[in-house]
Amino acid sequence: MLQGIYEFIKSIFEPLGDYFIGSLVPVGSSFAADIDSLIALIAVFVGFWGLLAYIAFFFLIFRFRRKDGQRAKYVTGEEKDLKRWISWPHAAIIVCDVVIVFMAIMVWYNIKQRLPEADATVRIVAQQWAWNFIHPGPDGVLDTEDDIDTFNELHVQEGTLYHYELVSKDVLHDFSVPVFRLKQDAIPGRVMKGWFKPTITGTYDVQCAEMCGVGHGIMGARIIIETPEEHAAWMSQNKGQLASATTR
Amino acid sequence: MDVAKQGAARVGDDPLNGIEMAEAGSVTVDTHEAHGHEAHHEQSFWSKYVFSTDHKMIAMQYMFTGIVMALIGGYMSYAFRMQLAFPGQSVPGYGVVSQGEYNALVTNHGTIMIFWVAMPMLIAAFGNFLIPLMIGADDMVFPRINRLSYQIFLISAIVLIASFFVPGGGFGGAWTAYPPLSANAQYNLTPLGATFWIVAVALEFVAFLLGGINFITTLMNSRAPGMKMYDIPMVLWMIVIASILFMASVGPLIAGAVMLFMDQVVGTGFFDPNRGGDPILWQHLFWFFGHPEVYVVLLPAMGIVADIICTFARKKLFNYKLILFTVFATGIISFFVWAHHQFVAGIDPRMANVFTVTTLIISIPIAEMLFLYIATLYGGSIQLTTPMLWALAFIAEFLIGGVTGIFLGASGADIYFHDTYFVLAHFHYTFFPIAIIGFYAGITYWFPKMFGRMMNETLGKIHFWGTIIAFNCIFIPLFILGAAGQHRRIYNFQNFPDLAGLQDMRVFATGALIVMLVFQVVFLVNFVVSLIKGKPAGKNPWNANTLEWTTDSPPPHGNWPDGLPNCYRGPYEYSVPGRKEDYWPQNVPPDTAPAE
Amino acid sequence: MAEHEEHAEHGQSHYVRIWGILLVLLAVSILGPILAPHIEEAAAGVGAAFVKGWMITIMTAFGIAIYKAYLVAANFMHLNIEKRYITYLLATMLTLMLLFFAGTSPDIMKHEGQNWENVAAEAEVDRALKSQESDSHGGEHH
Amino acid sequence: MSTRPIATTRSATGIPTGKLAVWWVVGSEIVIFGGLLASYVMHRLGHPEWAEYASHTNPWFGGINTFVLLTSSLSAVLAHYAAEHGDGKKAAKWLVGTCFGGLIFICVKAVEWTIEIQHGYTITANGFWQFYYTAAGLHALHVIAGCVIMLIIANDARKGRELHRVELIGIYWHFVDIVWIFLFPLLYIAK
Repeated sequence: MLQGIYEFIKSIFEPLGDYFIGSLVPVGSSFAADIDSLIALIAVFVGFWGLLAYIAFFFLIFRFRRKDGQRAKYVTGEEKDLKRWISWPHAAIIVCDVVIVFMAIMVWYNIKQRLPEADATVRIVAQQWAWNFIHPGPDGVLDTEDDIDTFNELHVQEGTLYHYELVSKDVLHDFSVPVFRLKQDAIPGRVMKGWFKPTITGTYDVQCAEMCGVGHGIMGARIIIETPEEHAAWMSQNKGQLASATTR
Repeated sequence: MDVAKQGAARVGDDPLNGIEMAEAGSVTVDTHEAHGHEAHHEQSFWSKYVFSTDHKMIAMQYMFTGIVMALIGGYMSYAFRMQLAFPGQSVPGYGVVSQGEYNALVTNHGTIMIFWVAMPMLIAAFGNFLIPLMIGADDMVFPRINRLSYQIFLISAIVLIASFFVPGGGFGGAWTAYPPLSANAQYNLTPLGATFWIVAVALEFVAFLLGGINFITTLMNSRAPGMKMYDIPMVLWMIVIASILFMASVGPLIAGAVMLFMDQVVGTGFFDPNRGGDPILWQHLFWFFGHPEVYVVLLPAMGIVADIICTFARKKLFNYKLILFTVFATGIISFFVWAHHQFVAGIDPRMANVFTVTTLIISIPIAEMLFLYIATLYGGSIQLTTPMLWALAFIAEFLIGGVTGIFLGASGADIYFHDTYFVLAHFHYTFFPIAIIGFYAGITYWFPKMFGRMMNETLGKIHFWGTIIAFNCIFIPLFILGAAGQHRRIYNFQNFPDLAGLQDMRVFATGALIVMLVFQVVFLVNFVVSLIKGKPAGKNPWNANTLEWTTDSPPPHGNWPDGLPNCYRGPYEYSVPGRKEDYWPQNVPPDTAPAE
Repeated sequence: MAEHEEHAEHGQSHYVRIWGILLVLLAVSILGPILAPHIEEAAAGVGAAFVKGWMITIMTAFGIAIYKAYLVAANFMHLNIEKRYITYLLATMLTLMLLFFAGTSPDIMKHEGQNWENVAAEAEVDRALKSQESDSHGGEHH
Repeated sequence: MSTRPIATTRSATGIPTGKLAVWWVVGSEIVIFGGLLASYVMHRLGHPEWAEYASHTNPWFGGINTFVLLTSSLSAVLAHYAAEHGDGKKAAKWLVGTCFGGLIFICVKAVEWTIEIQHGYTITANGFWQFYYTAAGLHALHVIAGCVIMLIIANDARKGRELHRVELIGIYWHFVDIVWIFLFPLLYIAK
């Protein structure tokens, strides 16, 4: 049922989310629209309250500007009829907060807590200041002969659900793919797991979003999202070989 | 607090009992004379300006150090913004910004602006200046500890600046200093810079712990006779609550700083995963302090704004008690939200849900506080003087900072916004109102009291509009850049094909920054000119109620040479019906029945 | 202050008495882990097998530490006759540390959680336990 | 000290200013040690292998030091008792006694650490030992600082001046004692 409520609220804000964020960055993964809609929902809620506050603010400044011979009112703010101007918005804000919390947690759960069944797993190894991507190869399994190891180039297939295993060799890094709306820190000594499912094709940025030293500003990679045919072609070209050996 | 008991006690009456007599001793009686006597002495330059124990002089020292550090921080922002707008080109007045230098600049810009500008200017400068004056005391309770606090602070500032000139250059691991990058010279390539940085920060904490103890005890113990809990001006409440928050939250980070220092210097592995340590631990230690720290700097600015709004709207603060409770609530909840800075930084995803809820909860008292401030304007007689403009601008700008925070507190949206320019623009919309607008509001309001002369209103307004408009022009584009996925601390976005096209906006923001920095010259000119030739202010130029306006401007040593004032009513009794004047100073005895 | 006189009556002998109690407690806390195995055996003998050695150690170590701290705070620091809110202040600080522990331990104390695994720490635990085992097989050090 | 401000002599809370400040110092110290010890406990519970490392500490050294600190605390409280009754000379004597306790504590610590370091248990040996040295070292710094301040106060007290400060340093000293009361089982006993 929760999922139903979530889907309903999301569907209301989806076009707006697409307008706010989708117009700047392509919507590239199965959960990107969820995040965009959440952002739109928050924007509408806080925008409403912010606007209201601004209207009240500027109205009061204008209405009660200094006029000769007119004294200010003496009110303590503890009068019932005045206090309700505070307590009603207060209650309404709590309601808004509850909705935001609910939506935020649903999105969070879907992206970070849940780990849906994967079609393939990629290993992402971050180091100062580059990305190594280990693709599972045609057999879809990591740590086999046909793994494809690339450098600063991640090849994925549209419509395939990937798990990632994120590790770091030295310091903190952050695997950030704006088109996926995905971000996860890589922590030395830990394996961070997660998932994504590309829904468009093209070549986009992978960024490192955690300060990682002098070369942090050049630590970008490209993610290449291919159609199944293109992906198969790429795999057969590089099968079993460490592509990184040639590009490195 | 049983202040009521000693409500009517006069100065010199000893409210202490038993053993405590030993402390109060004979000093109470003759202090007046001692002060009067001293005021006539010519003090040497050193004892008057450098090694002074007078709270006003220490406040000035903090303030001017803060201004110098703000100029340094502003210069840094100029250098790295120019690099972003015109990558690789030589920046006039700096030179070519290399990658390492860029990192060091952004790191130290953040560190300086928070620890060496916001804290000394808002808490230490205004706290030192206002607390004794507003509670009707002659000084802080521990003048020498106060002096020590400033001296340690000064050393910490020098150490930080020195970190730029050691081999390897300044520390470039972001102001959050996440290990292993910050712990290991092999990774950060600034072995000495990183150590200087952590030492400077730790020293600064010690300075503010000493200062904080002083503020807290002074407000708790040394209020004028008759000043009850709800008679304390809001700004003092907020400064002291901020000090308490600081004191209660900074401990783990001091422990963390010791551990990080040991990692850097001794070679331990507290945060080194290869040797049984855990880098995530630092993040928790840091943010357990880091989030309350936001409120540590926010609250004093909120307090300054409260006092100014009341004075220039000639209104009583709207529901003083409720505001106070929202402050308490904010303070308490601020300890429960820290991990929202770490949503995607490797904490267990289940914990993120808890921290999302607490983060959204904290928005409620803050929103309520802002509503109450806006409600204070209702029925007022609003005079748009320069301090009032700054105070109102604080509310207007902080509102944006507040509402954009919701995006980041909601875990789902934070996956996308974490560490983008959206975050950056968000916290500049909070910290700029706090540190800069709050400071300008305070300084333009209390300048007459500090230096005995009025500031120039025309120059003040030019400065105000130039700063505010330019400020919005800097950061609104950055919100858009953040929404487009541009992440922080990158020295050249041309390296990222998807981001390279947004260069116009960066150039625009940089241009606005330069305009804003140039407008600060107006302030400095106004400051210096008013200092020399401003109109004499008199005791109470704004017709305000609080006790500091009842003494001379600037207050002499000992603040009230003719005897300390008593307090008879709350601080915001403006426009009381039936009185000729629309203000009613706290120290004026009631003309009819005795107060309360 | 009435309480104050009462405490003055206790006088020096009161402090010495508290000190005596503290020393006894100290002795117990040192002997605790030494005696723990024996107590465990004895308890098993009388049918109280749920009493384990580590329980005794924890109790004698931390239970007594808390009680000792209480004695010192109440009697030597005079918290018992101090204004109430000083106690609240100190209790608040302690509570904050519990809060810090509660918020942080899921990431630090545990080495595995939802979608993450601290492989370095696990490997370290493994390695160290193995080497300790082989050490103790190789010959007792102590 | 004739220039002590009137502010210092006021006491709206009913607690003398100096004492109130010391309580706040203690409060801030609680969170400093609390942060360090909380970090230690987290690691300790997550690393079963640390039990073996901890077994190389010598509880007798720790025990002797606990005894020394407890006794010095007694001496500090007796100094306070004397000061309360206006006997500055006696208070000074007890304070010097307390300092002597602190000195013994540091000496025992020095011997203990020397032995441990000779056995290869240095600060970089492993996780346990780094916490061991850092926590105990931070505590030892507090002991040293306390001793220095105490000597200054004892010197004043001897001349019958600033007697109220005897209680203040006493509170601080007891706090240092309490920290050790917790460090002792954490570092020496729990195995």
